[in-house]
Amino acid sequence: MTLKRISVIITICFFAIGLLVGQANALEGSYKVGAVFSVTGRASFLGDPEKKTVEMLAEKINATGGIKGKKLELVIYDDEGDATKCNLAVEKLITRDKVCAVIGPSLSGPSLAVISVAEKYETPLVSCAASYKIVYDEKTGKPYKWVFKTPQSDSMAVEAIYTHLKNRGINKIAIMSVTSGFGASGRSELIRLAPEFNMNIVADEKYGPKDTDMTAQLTKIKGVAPAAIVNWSIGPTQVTVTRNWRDLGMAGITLYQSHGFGSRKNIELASGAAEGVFCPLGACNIAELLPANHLQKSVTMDYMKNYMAKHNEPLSSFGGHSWDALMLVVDALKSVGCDKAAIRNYIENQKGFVGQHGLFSFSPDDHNGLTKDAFKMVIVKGDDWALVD
Amino acid sequence: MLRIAKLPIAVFALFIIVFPWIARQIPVIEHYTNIMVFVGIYCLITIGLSLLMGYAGQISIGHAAFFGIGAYVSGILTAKYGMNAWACMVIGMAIAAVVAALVGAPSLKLKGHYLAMATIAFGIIVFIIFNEEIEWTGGPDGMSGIPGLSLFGFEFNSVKRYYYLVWGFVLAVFIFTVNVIQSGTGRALRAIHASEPAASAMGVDVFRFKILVFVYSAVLASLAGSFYAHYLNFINPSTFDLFFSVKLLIMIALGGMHSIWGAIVGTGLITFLSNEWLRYFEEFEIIVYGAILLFVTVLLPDGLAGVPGVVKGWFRKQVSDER
Amino acid sequence: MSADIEENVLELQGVIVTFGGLMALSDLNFKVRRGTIKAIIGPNGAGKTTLFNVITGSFPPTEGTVKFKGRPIQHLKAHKIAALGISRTFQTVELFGNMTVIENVMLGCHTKIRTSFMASGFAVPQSRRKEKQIEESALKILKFIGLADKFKDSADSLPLGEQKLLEIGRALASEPELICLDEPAAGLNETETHVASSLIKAINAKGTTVLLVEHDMKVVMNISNEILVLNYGEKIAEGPPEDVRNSHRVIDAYLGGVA
Amino acid sequence: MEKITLASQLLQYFITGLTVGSVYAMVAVGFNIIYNVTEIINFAQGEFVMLGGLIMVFLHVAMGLSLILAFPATIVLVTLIGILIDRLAIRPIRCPSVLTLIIATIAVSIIIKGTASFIWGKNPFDLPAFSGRNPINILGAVIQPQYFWVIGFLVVTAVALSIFFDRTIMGKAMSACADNPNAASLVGINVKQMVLLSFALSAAIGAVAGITITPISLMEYDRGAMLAVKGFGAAILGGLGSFPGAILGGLIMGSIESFGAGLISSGYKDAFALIVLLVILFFKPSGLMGSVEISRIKRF
Repeated sequence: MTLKRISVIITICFFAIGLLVGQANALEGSYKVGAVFSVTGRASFLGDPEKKTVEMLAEKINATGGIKGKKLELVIYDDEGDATKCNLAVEKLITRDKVCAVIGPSLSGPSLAVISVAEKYETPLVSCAASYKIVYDEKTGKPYKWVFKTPQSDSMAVEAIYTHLKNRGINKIAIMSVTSGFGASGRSELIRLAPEFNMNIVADEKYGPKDTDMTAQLTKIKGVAPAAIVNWSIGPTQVTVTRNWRDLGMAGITLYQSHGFGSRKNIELASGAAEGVFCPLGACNIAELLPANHLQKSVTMDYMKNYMAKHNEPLSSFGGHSWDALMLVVDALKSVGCDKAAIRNYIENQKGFVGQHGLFSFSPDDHNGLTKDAFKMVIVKGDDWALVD
Repeated sequence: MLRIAKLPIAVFALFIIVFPWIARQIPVIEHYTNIMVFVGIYCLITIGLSLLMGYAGQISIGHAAFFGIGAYVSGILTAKYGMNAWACMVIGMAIAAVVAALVGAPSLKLKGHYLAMATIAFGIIVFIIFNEEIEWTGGPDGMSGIPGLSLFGFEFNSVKRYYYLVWGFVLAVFIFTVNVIQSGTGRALRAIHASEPAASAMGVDVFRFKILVFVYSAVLASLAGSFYAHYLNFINPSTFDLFFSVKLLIMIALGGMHSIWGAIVGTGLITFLSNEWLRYFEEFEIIVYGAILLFVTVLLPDGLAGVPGVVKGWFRKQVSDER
Repeated sequence: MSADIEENVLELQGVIVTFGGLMALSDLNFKVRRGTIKAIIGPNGAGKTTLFNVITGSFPPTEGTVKFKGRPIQHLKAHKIAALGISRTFQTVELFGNMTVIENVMLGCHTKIRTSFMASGFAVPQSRRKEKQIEESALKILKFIGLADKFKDSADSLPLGEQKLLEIGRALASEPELICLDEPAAGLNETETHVASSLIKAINAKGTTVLLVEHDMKVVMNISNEILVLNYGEKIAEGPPEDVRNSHRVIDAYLGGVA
Repeated sequence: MEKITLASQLLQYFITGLTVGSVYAMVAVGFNIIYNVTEIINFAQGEFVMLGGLIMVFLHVAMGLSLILAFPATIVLVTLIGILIDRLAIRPIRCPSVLTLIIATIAVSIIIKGTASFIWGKNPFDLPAFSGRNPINILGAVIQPQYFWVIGFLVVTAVALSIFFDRTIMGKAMSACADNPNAASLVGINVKQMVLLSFALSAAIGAVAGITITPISLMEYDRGAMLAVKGFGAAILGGLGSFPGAILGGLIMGSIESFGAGLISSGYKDAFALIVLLVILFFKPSGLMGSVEISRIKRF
């Protein structure tokens, strides 16, 4: 009976605590920036490095005097990759935490789910997700007014891969993709752009994000004997694909991975199987390989060193997207302060901003600001990347 | 008698009506109104599920599929074909009803774990269809551009307006369901739960009632799905995955299987816990969530709806102690 | 022929039930006359409950026909048979423990008065009237079985004797022409047994035909007009109590079982 | 590069299906052990697989323990976790309904997943294959040596379990509990101890599955749930409570996925397996090898 009694009291307390905790404790004289990442859940491989990156950046900014003397205060929420949660989080950031701008979310789905919120409350939102739909309103044919994004669109990665294939004289290809937003978006771009590059897709295979083996799909591809395979996935499945591809003795069919492969961790996990795999990567993944006079050399080297020193894990490309998003906002705050409309205008007119994934030049018609030059083709050699020209 | 008194319903309705006003007075909880919209949407599903699971005793771990059917029918027909949103809502409910009848007819002959697995399988299959039929559903990336709701020129375009719209429906559905429970139908359902052979020997067409209540709960889930789609203006398949079905199950079990009130309390608690109150635990959120769940199941097997009974129990005990 | 139908409420012809090769009932033929109390007795495992299950439609017989008022019913589902006018109780009490005493009886009225799902949901006046009507007739039955003062209690909370009575009351609620009672006196003490047997007589007196499975010979001999004896699924005797009492085969079956 | 023949392709699908199916089968066997004694479907079963993989990685790769030592050590650790679950989550529930118990196991799986993500982070981990990664070519189909380990361990598990249940007192006591717990406790069997043992055993089998599959597919903190669902499907397909059924169910599910992906549509491969499951249930409501009688006795 007593146990039951305690439990009842505790349950009631939960309701009470829920009402009281988390007082909005706005620091006087600080700039508040909201962030929503998929820190846990199915897309934690995105949200985790993104969160670590922005926290690291905020720490550094505040340690070196803040933004024009004011502190940068980050309010980070976790959407767990869920559209509903993301919608609630962004609404809360804007209405309760009263942030100047929002960065994130990590995934395309949740990003699309909060466009209407950003537009409704007229708050700038810099998404860290790739889909072009985030910055393209099908009704008007122009970007949404308040929404930007930093990652390269999948079409740029596809163009980079197709260009490379074309230069090698390959046009008979097979594609593979994971059945998540990332894979599906890449797949649709691969199919959409194929005619433009004269690519003949002879097999179109899929697998689930938690699948343990892709031998069946690869065997089918082996049966139609294409000259190259383009695989579009993130997480452990891309490593499994690489290993299965090697095991099945398919090294004669060149394997192209998407930019999702952009972490040395993947080469390590493939334990030798990734040798000779091509993939398009943004500058921040290959900082050491960049020539010394490259515009992004110093920012990317800086980021890489700091991140690896602090977290003792290889850099992934995703942290770079949140780096770009936060620094774009910080840059705007420096110039115009916490004025939502001014921040929006500032970012829209930003030209030649040196980021982790490229040089950003926005315009009223382009809220992504990158071109396909943002990707460099690399090949796996030993346990590292090597630039391909 | 199982009479749900009118007073609690009136108090509940009053609470719902004044909630946005209270929330606005306290800045810390101002955004709670927004969360309450989702609580309302989920309540539509859990009220129906409570009738199915708590009263008729038929488990379903596949209702996310019906939620999704409502959302996608509304989404596709309004965004792609520009049809009237309210008409689409009804079409969605009709489709959900047909699917529920087709799936329920063979499935509801199964018992216990077998029924659970059959509903899980159905839910996953529908989820895969949402993912794969990209031309219709937009695939894993989802579909955006779903318009908001409006009625005779009145637009439900603010949180508060949508709140009242959704909760108006919740109250209506709640009262309807309570009426059903208090009628012969409710008795028949509880009889099926207690003993199928006895119920059928008393002339209850067990199979018909099971399907009836399965269809009813599916229709409500579909309605909820339509509201969800029009509120978020966006849907993607991951909202309708197996884990959402499990979450619905948790809401009902936590609130208390044998009471419609339990469904509402459980839905509110889980929605607030997972969207708001546990945020402060950050990395540990999921562990705390699991711990609370385990804690409640271990100590309150009847769920939160059992709490008043427990409280009454103390008083009785105290009285008898004093004697 | 028509007189026969009038005369016999229930008629079984060549009923065979097998469970995976095991013969539970073999070629059973018997009739139940209108307005009588017929008892079925036999040692454990004789197939009495199986017989009840076949009559009330829990499962169909492997072969043979069951006729109720001249109409074959062996292919019908249990709830259809209930609607035709056969009602039953269970050997192990199968009350709806999650409901109150009166609700149990009210459920019994299910075949008589129904409201549609929609009508009850919208609480249309007609459905409320029906509900009132059901409540009244349920209370009448509770008075008849002597449980009126406990109508609000949970069915689970009753002592076994009253649970058995309540089960009979629930079976009566559908106003059946034939009521099948499966060991109504099992587990009851002497007083309770007495109450139960007077109740059965009273039911019969109102014109309801009673089919009864019972182990308590005193009850059986006391109240039944006719007795059917089963052993290993076979009919070994049938007739008025005094005839059966003196049948050698019956004595053998019972004593043989003991010895 | 030469083209692969259809026959070789089919063989490849079959072997892949068997391997993936073996893992499902092991999870399904784990479900059955607990179900038979307690009527609970332990939805934390998939977490045992995940823990098996990750603890093995920790002991073998991070701590540098040899395979021979790390393997049993991992099994012992996961078994201990299984025992803890019974003691901390299942036994304290008073007058449990089946649904309460199911929710409790879901809660446990959430806690384990959260703790694992805290300990190991969210990245996947690799384990060296037991006997190298040089694929073997059989009639044009290419097979990783690890596949044989997976299938082999399923066979070992099956044989060990049948010896345990048929030949040992403890095993027979457990089977008795499964048939009728009341009667079992009347003849002096400690039912609580048997419940504990069932959790320990199925945790151990889950660990074996996790250890053997990790070299093929890597392992990360949230892999458990999907494996649990597939394993549950396999157990239901074979008939709850039947060990041969569980193994058959697992292998069928794995094969359908593999053949479905190879021959029809890889996007719908999971749906094929589930549709077959549904069709079988509709015609045989107690699964392929499940007994109607047993499913009547069980409460749920």
